[in-house]
Amino acid sequence: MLITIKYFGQIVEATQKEEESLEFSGTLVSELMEQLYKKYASLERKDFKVAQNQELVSLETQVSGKEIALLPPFAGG
Amino acid sequence: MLITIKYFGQIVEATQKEEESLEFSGTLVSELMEQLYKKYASLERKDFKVAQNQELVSLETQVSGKEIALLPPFAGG
Amino acid sequence: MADKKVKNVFRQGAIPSHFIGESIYKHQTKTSIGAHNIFLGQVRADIIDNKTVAAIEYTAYEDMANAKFHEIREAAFEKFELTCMHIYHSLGPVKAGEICLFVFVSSPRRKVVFKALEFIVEAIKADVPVFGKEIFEDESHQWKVNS
Amino acid sequence: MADKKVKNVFRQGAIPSHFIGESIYKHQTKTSIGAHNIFLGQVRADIIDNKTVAAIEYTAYEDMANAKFHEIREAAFEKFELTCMHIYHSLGPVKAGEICLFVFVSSPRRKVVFKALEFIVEAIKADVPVFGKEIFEDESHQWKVNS
Repeated sequence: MLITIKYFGQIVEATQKEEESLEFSGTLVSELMEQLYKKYASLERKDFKVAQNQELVSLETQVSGKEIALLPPFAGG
Repeated sequence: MLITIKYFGQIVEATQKEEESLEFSGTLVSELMEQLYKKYASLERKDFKVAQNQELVSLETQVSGKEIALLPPFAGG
Repeated sequence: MADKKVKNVFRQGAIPSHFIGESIYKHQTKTSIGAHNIFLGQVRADIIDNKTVAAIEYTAYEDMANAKFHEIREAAFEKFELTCMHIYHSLGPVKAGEICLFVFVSSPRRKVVFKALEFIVEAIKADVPVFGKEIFEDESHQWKVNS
Repeated sequence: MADKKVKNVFRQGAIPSHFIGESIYKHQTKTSIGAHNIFLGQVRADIIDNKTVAAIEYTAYEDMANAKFHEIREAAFEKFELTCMHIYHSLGPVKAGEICLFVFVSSPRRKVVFKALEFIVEAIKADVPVFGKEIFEDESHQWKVNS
Protein backbone atom coordinates (compact mmCIF):
# COMPACT_ATOMS: atom_id res chain seq x y z
CA MET A 1 0.00 0.00 0.00
CA LEU A 2 1.30 3.40 -0.97
CA ILE A 3 0.82 6.02 1.76
CA THR A 4 1.42 9.74 1.77
CA ILE A 5 3.14 10.85 4.97
CA LYS A 6 3.25 14.50 6.03
CA TYR A 7 5.70 15.97 8.52
CA PHE A 8 5.25 19.22 10.42
CA GLY A 9 7.18 21.60 12.63
CA GLN A 10 10.15 20.10 14.41
CA ILE A 11 9.46 16.67 12.85
CA VAL A 12 10.82 18.10 9.60
CA GLU A 13 14.16 18.57 11.38
CA ALA A 14 14.35 14.78 11.71
CA THR A 15 13.01 13.88 8.26
CA GLN A 16 14.42 16.82 6.29
CA LYS A 17 11.25 16.75 4.18
CA GLU A 18 7.64 17.81 4.56
CA GLU A 19 6.01 14.99 2.67
CA GLU A 20 6.78 11.67 1.06
CA SER A 21 5.12 8.57 -0.38
CA LEU A 22 6.05 5.28 1.25
CA GLU A 23 5.28 1.66 0.41
CA PHE A 24 3.87 0.02 3.57
CA SER A 25 3.07 -3.70 3.84
CA GLY A 26 2.07 -3.87 7.54
CA THR A 27 -1.24 -3.34 9.35
CA LEU A 28 -0.96 -1.02 12.36
CA VAL A 29 0.18 2.56 12.87
CA SER A 30 2.81 1.20 15.28
CA GLU A 31 4.36 -0.86 12.46
CA LEU A 32 4.47 2.18 10.19
CA MET A 33 6.21 4.11 12.98
CA GLU A 34 8.80 1.33 13.35
CA GLN A 35 9.50 1.63 9.64
CA LEU A 36 9.92 5.41 9.99
CA TYR A 37 12.18 5.11 13.06
CA LYS A 38 14.51 2.88 11.00
CA LYS A 39 14.57 5.42 8.23
CA TYR A 40 15.00 8.54 10.43
CA ALA A 41 17.29 7.92 13.39
CA SER A 42 16.37 11.08 15.32
CA LEU A 43 12.61 10.68 14.91
CA GLU A 44 12.23 8.36 17.91
CA ARG A 45 13.32 11.12 20.28
CA LYS A 46 10.65 13.52 19.00
CA ASP A 47 7.30 14.06 20.70
CA PHE A 48 4.40 13.76 18.26
CA LYS A 49 0.86 12.51 17.65
CA VAL A 50 -0.30 10.66 14.56
CA ALA A 51 -3.26 11.73 12.41
CA GLN A 52 -4.82 9.51 9.76
CA ASN A 53 -6.99 11.31 7.23
CA GLN A 54 -6.94 14.36 9.54
CA GLU A 55 -8.11 12.55 12.67
CA LEU A 56 -5.82 11.68 15.59
CA VAL A 57 -5.29 7.92 15.92
CA SER A 58 -3.51 5.61 18.37
CA LEU A 59 -0.59 3.30 17.63
CA GLU A 60 -3.05 0.36 17.65
CA THR A 61 -5.15 1.83 14.85
CA GLN A 62 -5.16 0.05 11.48
CA VAL A 63 -3.48 1.95 8.69
CA SER A 64 -6.28 2.43 6.19
CA GLY A 65 -5.97 5.95 5.02
CA LYS A 66 -4.17 7.56 2.20
CA GLU A 67 -2.76 10.31 4.41
CA ILE A 68 -0.77 9.95 7.62
CA ALA A 69 0.58 13.03 9.42
CA LEU A 70 3.13 13.31 12.24
CA LEU A 71 2.11 16.24 14.45
CA PRO A 72 4.49 17.69 17.07
CA PRO A 73 3.04 19.56 20.10
CA PHE A 74 0.48 22.21 19.12
CA ALA A 75 1.39 25.84 19.56
CA GLY A 76 -1.57 27.73 18.13
CA GLY A 77 -2.37 31.25 19.34
CA MET B 1 -27.24 72.45 58.15
CA LEU B 2 -27.10 73.31 54.47
CA ILE B 3 -26.78 70.24 52.23
CA THR B 4 -26.25 69.92 48.50
CA ILE B 5 -28.51 67.26 47.02
CA LYS B 6 -27.89 65.82 43.57
CA TYR B 7 -30.47 64.00 41.46
CA PHE B 8 -29.75 61.64 38.59
CA GLY B 9 -31.51 59.80 35.78
CA GLN B 10 -35.21 59.20 36.32
CA ILE B 11 -35.07 60.92 39.75
CA VAL B 12 -34.83 64.20 37.86
CA GLU B 13 -38.27 63.46 36.41
CA ALA B 14 -39.65 63.72 39.95
CA THR B 15 -37.61 66.70 41.12
CA GLN B 16 -37.36 68.59 37.83
CA LYS B 17 -33.86 69.66 38.83
CA GLU B 18 -30.41 68.08 38.98
CA GLU B 19 -29.16 69.75 42.13
CA GLU B 20 -30.30 71.95 44.97
CA SER B 21 -29.22 73.21 48.38
CA LEU B 22 -31.55 72.38 51.27
CA GLU B 23 -31.62 73.41 54.90
CA PHE B 24 -31.85 70.21 56.99
CA SER B 25 -32.30 70.18 60.76
CA GLY B 26 -32.66 66.43 61.36
CA THR B 27 -30.11 63.66 61.99
CA LEU B 28 -30.65 60.60 59.80
CA VAL B 29 -30.81 59.99 56.07
CA SER B 30 -34.37 58.67 56.59
CA GLU B 31 -35.43 62.07 57.96
CA LEU B 32 -33.92 63.84 54.99
CA MET B 33 -35.84 61.49 52.69
CA GLU B 34 -39.12 62.27 54.51
CA GLN B 35 -38.43 65.94 53.89
CA LEU B 36 -37.84 65.25 50.19
CA TYR B 37 -40.95 63.06 49.84
CA LYS B 38 -43.01 65.96 51.15
CA LYS B 39 -41.43 68.29 48.65
CA TYR B 40 -41.63 65.93 45.62
CA ALA B 41 -44.83 63.89 45.57
CA SER B 42 -43.72 61.37 42.91
CA LEU B 43 -40.31 60.70 44.48
CA GLU B 44 -41.61 58.06 46.89
CA ARG B 45 -42.56 55.76 44.00
CA LYS B 46 -39.04 55.86 42.54
CA ASP B 47 -36.42 53.19 43.14
CA PHE B 48 -33.10 54.68 44.27
CA LYS B 49 -30.09 54.38 46.56
CA VAL B 50 -28.57 57.20 48.58
CA ALA B 51 -24.91 58.20 48.46
CA GLN B 52 -23.29 60.51 50.95
CA ASN B 53 -20.00 62.04 49.86
CA GLN B 54 -19.89 59.48 47.03
CA GLU B 55 -20.38 56.40 49.21
CA LEU B 56 -23.64 54.44 49.40
CA VAL B 57 -25.31 54.78 52.80
CA SER B 58 -28.38 53.29 54.49
CA LEU B 59 -31.43 55.16 55.76
CA GLU B 60 -30.09 54.78 59.31
CA THR B 61 -26.84 56.62 58.50
CA GLN B 62 -26.29 60.02 60.07
CA VAL B 63 -26.32 62.93 57.67
CA SER B 64 -22.86 64.40 58.04
CA GLY B 65 -21.73 65.16 54.55
CA LYS B 66 -21.99 68.14 52.34
CA GLU B 67 -23.18 66.10 49.39
CA ILE B 68 -26.11 63.70 49.20
CA ALA B 69 -27.02 62.01 45.90
CA LEU B 70 -30.13 60.05 44.91
CA LEU B 71 -29.11 57.27 42.53
CA PRO B 72 -31.66 55.32 40.48
CA PRO B 73 -30.80 51.78 39.26
CA PHE B 74 -27.43 51.60 37.55
CA ALA B 75 -27.30 50.97 33.82
CA GLY B 76 -23.62 51.20 32.94
CA GLY B 77 -22.27 49.38 29.92
CA MET C 1 1.31 48.78 36.20
CA ALA C 2 -1.20 50.08 38.74
CA ASP C 3 -1.72 53.80 38.54
CA LYS C 4 -2.81 55.69 41.63
CA LYS C 5 -4.36 58.66 39.83
CA VAL C 6 -8.14 58.63 39.34
CA LYS C 7 -8.67 58.80 35.58
CA ASN C 8 -11.64 60.14 33.70
CA VAL C 9 -13.20 57.05 32.12
CA PHE C 10 -15.93 58.97 30.28
CA ARG C 11 -16.00 59.92 26.63
CA GLN C 12 -18.64 62.07 24.99
CA GLY C 13 -20.76 59.99 22.58
CA ALA C 14 -20.03 56.56 21.10
CA ILE C 15 -16.59 54.93 21.26
CA PRO C 16 -15.38 54.74 17.63
CA SER C 17 -14.16 51.38 16.31
CA HIS C 18 -10.95 52.96 14.98
CA PHE C 19 -10.17 54.18 18.51
CA ILE C 20 -10.27 50.54 19.63
CA GLY C 21 -7.98 49.53 16.75
CA GLU C 22 -5.53 52.30 17.68
CA SER C 23 -5.62 51.28 21.32
CA ILE C 24 -4.65 47.73 20.31
CA TYR C 25 -1.88 49.12 18.10
CA LYS C 26 -0.38 51.08 21.01
CA HIS C 27 0.13 47.83 22.91
CA GLN C 28 2.40 46.33 20.27
CA THR C 29 5.45 47.95 21.88
CA LYS C 30 4.66 46.09 25.13
CA THR C 31 6.32 42.82 24.21
CA SER C 32 5.82 41.13 27.59
CA ILE C 33 2.11 40.86 26.72
CA GLY C 34 0.91 37.52 25.37
CA ALA C 35 -2.86 37.91 25.61
CA HIS C 36 -5.38 40.72 25.32
CA ASN C 37 -9.07 40.44 26.15
CA ILE C 38 -11.52 43.13 25.14
CA PHE C 39 -15.14 43.61 26.14
CA LEU C 40 -17.37 45.93 24.15
CA GLY C 41 -20.87 46.92 25.14
CA GLN C 42 -23.02 47.79 22.12
CA VAL C 43 -26.42 49.49 22.24
CA ARG C 44 -29.17 47.06 21.18
CA ALA C 45 -32.17 48.11 19.10
CA ASP C 46 -34.49 46.27 21.50
CA ILE C 47 -38.17 46.20 20.60
CA ILE C 48 -40.40 46.90 23.61
CA ASP C 49 -44.19 47.16 23.15
CA ASN C 50 -43.70 47.53 19.40
CA LYS C 51 -41.30 50.43 19.81
CA THR C 52 -37.65 50.17 18.82
CA VAL C 53 -34.78 51.59 20.85
CA ALA C 54 -32.95 54.13 18.67
CA ALA C 55 -30.33 55.25 21.20
CA ILE C 56 -29.37 55.27 24.85
CA GLU C 57 -28.53 58.59 26.46
CA TYR C 58 -26.01 58.04 29.25
CA THR C 59 -25.58 60.24 32.29
CA ALA C 60 -23.50 59.58 35.38
CA TYR C 61 -22.62 60.84 38.82
CA GLU C 62 -19.25 61.48 37.28
CA ASP C 63 -17.03 62.02 40.31
CA MET C 64 -18.39 58.99 42.16
CA ALA C 65 -18.34 56.90 38.98
CA ASN C 66 -14.70 57.71 38.26
CA ALA C 67 -13.83 56.89 41.88
CA LYS C 68 -15.66 53.53 41.52
CA PHE C 69 -13.91 52.78 38.22
CA HIS C 70 -10.65 53.51 40.02
CA GLU C 71 -11.52 51.11 42.87
CA ILE C 72 -12.44 48.40 40.36
CA ARG C 73 -9.16 48.99 38.54
CA GLU C 74 -7.11 48.75 41.74
CA ALA C 75 -8.97 45.60 42.82
CA ALA C 76 -8.35 43.96 39.44
CA PHE C 77 -4.61 44.74 39.55
CA GLU C 78 -4.55 43.33 43.08
CA LYS C 79 -6.35 40.08 42.15
CA PHE C 80 -4.91 39.37 38.70
CA GLU C 81 -1.46 39.55 37.10
CA LEU C 82 -2.23 42.22 34.52
CA THR C 83 0.19 44.27 32.44
CA CYS C 84 -2.38 46.93 31.70
CA MET C 85 -6.04 47.79 31.80
CA HIS C 86 -8.15 50.47 30.12
CA ILE C 87 -11.80 51.37 30.62
CA TYR C 88 -13.85 53.84 28.56
CA HIS C 89 -17.56 54.57 28.97
CA SER C 90 -19.78 56.83 26.90
CA LEU C 91 -21.75 59.81 28.15
CA GLY C 92 -24.55 61.42 26.15
CA PRO C 93 -26.40 59.75 23.28
CA VAL C 94 -25.13 56.49 21.75
CA LYS C 95 -27.13 55.11 18.82
CA ALA C 96 -28.18 51.48 18.44
CA GLY C 97 -25.23 49.54 17.01
CA GLU C 98 -22.64 51.87 18.50
CA ILE C 99 -20.19 51.04 21.29
CA CYS C 100 -20.82 52.49 24.78
CA LEU C 101 -18.30 50.51 26.90
CA PHE C 102 -14.74 49.44 26.07
CA VAL C 103 -12.77 47.39 28.62
CA PHE C 104 -9.29 46.21 27.63
CA VAL C 105 -7.03 43.97 29.75
CA SER C 106 -3.61 42.56 28.87
CA SER C 107 -1.36 40.01 30.56
CA PRO C 108 1.67 37.89 29.77
CA ARG C 109 -0.57 34.77 29.87
CA ARG C 110 -4.08 34.07 28.70
CA LYS C 111 -5.76 32.32 31.64
CA VAL C 112 -5.81 35.45 33.75
CA VAL C 113 -7.33 37.80 31.17
CA PHE C 114 -10.64 35.93 30.96
CA LYS C 115 -11.19 36.04 34.72
CA ALA C 116 -10.01 39.63 35.03
CA LEU C 117 -12.23 40.94 32.23
CA GLU C 118 -15.38 39.28 33.55
CA PHE C 119 -14.62 40.54 37.07
CA ILE C 120 -14.22 44.12 35.81
CA VAL C 121 -17.32 44.13 33.59
CA GLU C 122 -19.55 42.65 36.31
CA ALA C 123 -18.23 45.19 38.82
CA ILE C 124 -18.92 48.06 36.42
CA LYS C 125 -22.49 46.88 35.88
CA ALA C 126 -23.11 46.49 39.63
CA ASP C 127 -21.25 49.35 41.27
CA VAL C 128 -20.84 52.35 38.98
CA PRO C 129 -23.51 55.10 39.04
CA VAL C 130 -24.20 55.39 35.33
CA PHE C 131 -27.77 55.87 34.11
CA GLY C 132 -29.22 55.05 30.71
CA LYS C 133 -32.30 56.53 29.08
CA GLU C 134 -33.50 54.28 26.27
CA ILE C 135 -34.89 56.56 23.60
CA PHE C 136 -37.35 54.99 21.17
CA GLU C 137 -37.73 55.92 17.54
CA ASP C 138 -40.89 57.90 18.39
CA GLU C 139 -38.84 59.93 20.93
CA SER C 140 -40.60 58.44 23.94
CA HIS C 141 -38.28 56.82 26.49
CA GLN C 142 -37.81 54.39 29.35
CA TRP C 143 -35.00 53.98 31.86
CA LYS C 144 -32.58 51.09 31.42
CA VAL C 145 -31.85 48.81 34.40
CA ASN C 146 -28.91 46.41 34.41
CA SER C 147 -29.79 42.73 34.85
CA MET D 1 -25.74 32.27 12.55
CA ALA D 2 -23.95 28.95 12.16
CA ASP D 3 -22.33 28.49 8.81
CA LYS D 4 -21.76 25.02 7.47
CA LYS D 5 -18.94 25.85 5.10
CA VAL D 6 -15.36 25.23 6.31
CA LYS D 7 -13.64 28.62 6.22
CA ASN D 8 -9.97 29.37 5.86
CA VAL D 9 -8.99 30.80 9.24
CA PHE D 10 -5.38 31.49 8.24
CA ARG D 11 -3.88 34.84 7.27
CA GLN D 12 -0.34 35.33 6.03
CA GLY D 13 1.70 37.25 8.63
CA ALA D 14 0.52 39.31 11.58
CA ILE D 15 -3.11 40.39 12.03
CA PRO D 16 -3.11 44.20 11.73
CA SER D 17 -4.78 46.24 14.49
CA HIS D 18 -6.78 48.24 11.94
CA PHE D 19 -8.25 44.97 10.61
CA ILE D 20 -9.58 44.34 14.13
CA GLY D 21 -11.03 47.88 14.27
CA GLU D 22 -12.72 47.35 10.90
CA SER D 23 -14.09 44.01 11.99
CA ILE D 24 -15.69 45.72 15.02
CA TYR D 25 -17.07 48.44 12.76
CA LYS D 26 -18.77 45.87 10.50
CA HIS D 27 -20.79 44.63 13.48
CA GLN D 28 -22.45 47.99 14.11
CA THR D 29 -25.23 47.16 11.65
CA LYS D 30 -26.11 44.10 13.75
CA THR D 31 -28.27 45.87 16.29
CA SER D 32 -29.39 42.74 18.13
CA ILE D 33 -25.86 42.48 19.55
CA GLY D 34 -25.33 43.84 23.07
CA ALA D 35 -21.90 42.45 23.89
CA HIS D 36 -18.70 41.62 22.03
CA ASN D 37 -15.73 39.79 23.49
CA ILE D 38 -12.41 39.68 21.69
CA PHE D 39 -9.31 37.61 22.44
CA LEU D 40 -5.99 38.56 20.89
CA GLY D 41 -2.85 36.46 21.08
CA GLN D 42 0.29 38.59 20.87
CA VAL D 43 3.83 37.27 20.35
CA ARG D 44 5.91 37.76 23.50
CA ALA D 45 9.59 38.74 23.41
CA ASP D 46 10.40 36.02 25.95
CA ILE D 47 14.00 35.80 27.18
CA ILE D 48 15.25 32.20 27.32
CA ASP D 49 18.88 31.49 28.28
CA ASN D 50 19.72 35.17 27.67
CA LYS D 51 18.29 35.09 24.15
CA THR D 52 15.23 37.15 23.20
CA VAL D 53 12.42 35.86 20.99
CA ALA D 54 12.23 38.15 17.95
CA ALA D 55 9.38 36.38 16.12
CA ILE D 56 7.36 33.19 15.89
CA GLU D 57 7.07 31.49 12.54
CA TYR D 58 3.75 29.64 12.33
CA THR D 59 3.05 26.62 10.20
CA ALA D 60 0.00 24.36 10.24
CA TYR D 61 -1.49 21.19 8.90
CA GLU D 62 -3.85 23.56 7.16
CA ASP D 63 -6.66 21.25 6.01
CA MET D 64 -6.92 19.51 9.36
CA ALA D 65 -6.56 22.80 11.23
CA ASN D 66 -9.39 24.44 9.27
CA ALA D 67 -11.56 21.37 9.87
CA LYS D 68 -10.80 21.61 13.62
CA PHE D 69 -11.54 25.35 13.68
CA HIS D 70 -14.83 24.52 12.00
CA GLU D 71 -15.66 21.87 14.63
CA ILE D 72 -14.86 24.32 17.41
CA ARG D 73 -17.04 26.93 15.75
CA GLU D 74 -19.98 24.53 15.41
CA ALA D 75 -19.58 23.37 19.02
CA ALA D 76 -19.56 26.96 20.27
CA PHE D 77 -22.72 27.86 18.35
CA GLU D 78 -24.31 24.71 19.76
CA LYS D 79 -23.36 25.48 23.37
CA PHE D 80 -23.78 29.25 23.51
CA GLU D 81 -26.33 31.74 22.19
CA LEU D 82 -24.03 33.64 19.84
CA THR D 83 -24.94 36.06 17.09
CA CYS D 84 -21.62 35.68 15.35
CA MET D 85 -18.09 34.40 15.71
CA HIS D 86 -14.87 35.03 13.79
CA ILE D 87 -11.47 33.37 14.12
CA TYR D 88 -8.23 34.39 12.39
CA HIS D 89 -4.80 32.83 12.90
CA SER D 90 -1.48 33.84 11.40
CA LEU D 91 0.79 31.72 9.25
CA GLY D 92 4.43 32.59 8.58
CA PRO D 93 6.50 34.97 10.66
CA VAL D 94 4.88 37.21 13.29
CA LYS D 95 7.21 39.58 15.15
CA ALA D 96 7.20 40.10 18.90
CA GLY D 97 4.42 42.56 19.78
CA GLU D 98 2.31 41.61 16.78
CA ILE D 99 -1.04 39.80 16.87
CA CYS D 100 -1.16 36.12 15.79
CA LEU D 101 -4.67 35.09 16.92
CA PHE D 102 -7.93 37.06 16.77
CA VAL D 103 -11.12 35.49 18.14
CA PHE D 104 -14.30 37.58 18.13
CA VAL D 105 -17.67 36.54 19.59
CA SER D 106 -20.89 38.55 19.82
CA SER D 107 -24.20 37.94 21.55
CA PRO D 108 -27.30 39.84 22.59
CA ARG D 109 -26.22 39.49 26.24
CA ARG D 110 -22.91 39.66 28.01
CA LYS D 111 -22.81 36.59 30.28
CA VAL D 112 -22.55 34.18 27.39
CA VAL D 113 -19.66 35.88 25.58
CA PHE D 114 -17.17 35.35 28.40
CA LYS D 115 -17.84 31.62 28.56
CA ALA D 116 -17.94 31.21 24.79
CA LEU D 117 -14.66 33.04 24.19
CA GLU D 118 -12.74 31.07 26.80
CA PHE D 119 -14.17 27.80 25.45
CA ILE D 120 -13.07 28.66 21.91
CA VAL D 121 -9.57 29.85 22.82
CA GLU D 122 -8.86 26.82 25.02
CA ALA D 123 -10.09 24.49 22.26
CA ILE D 124 -7.86 26.20 19.70
CA LYS D 125 -4.82 25.82 21.96
CA ALA D 126 -5.56 22.14 22.63
CA ASP D 127 -6.92 20.77 19.37
CA VAL D 128 -5.68 22.67 16.34
CA PRO D 129 -2.49 21.48 14.60
CA VAL D 130 -0.58 24.76 14.44
CA PHE D 131 3.15 24.81 15.09
CA GLY D 132 5.32 27.70 16.23
CA LYS D 133 9.03 28.17 15.77
CA GLU D 134 10.35 30.77 18.19
CA ILE D 135 13.12 32.61 16.40
CA PHE D 136 15.64 34.39 18.61
CA GLU D 137 17.40 37.62 17.75
CA ASP D 138 20.59 35.63 16.91
CA GLU D 139 18.52 33.55 14.41
CA SER D 140 18.71 30.38 16.47
CA HIS D 141 15.33 28.85 17.32
CA GLN D 142 13.29 26.60 19.56
CA TRP D 143 9.83 25.08 19.14
CA LYS D 144 6.94 26.56 21.08
CA VAL D 145 4.66 24.25 23.08
CA ASN D 146 1.30 25.40 24.45
CA SER D 147 0.86 25.19 28.20
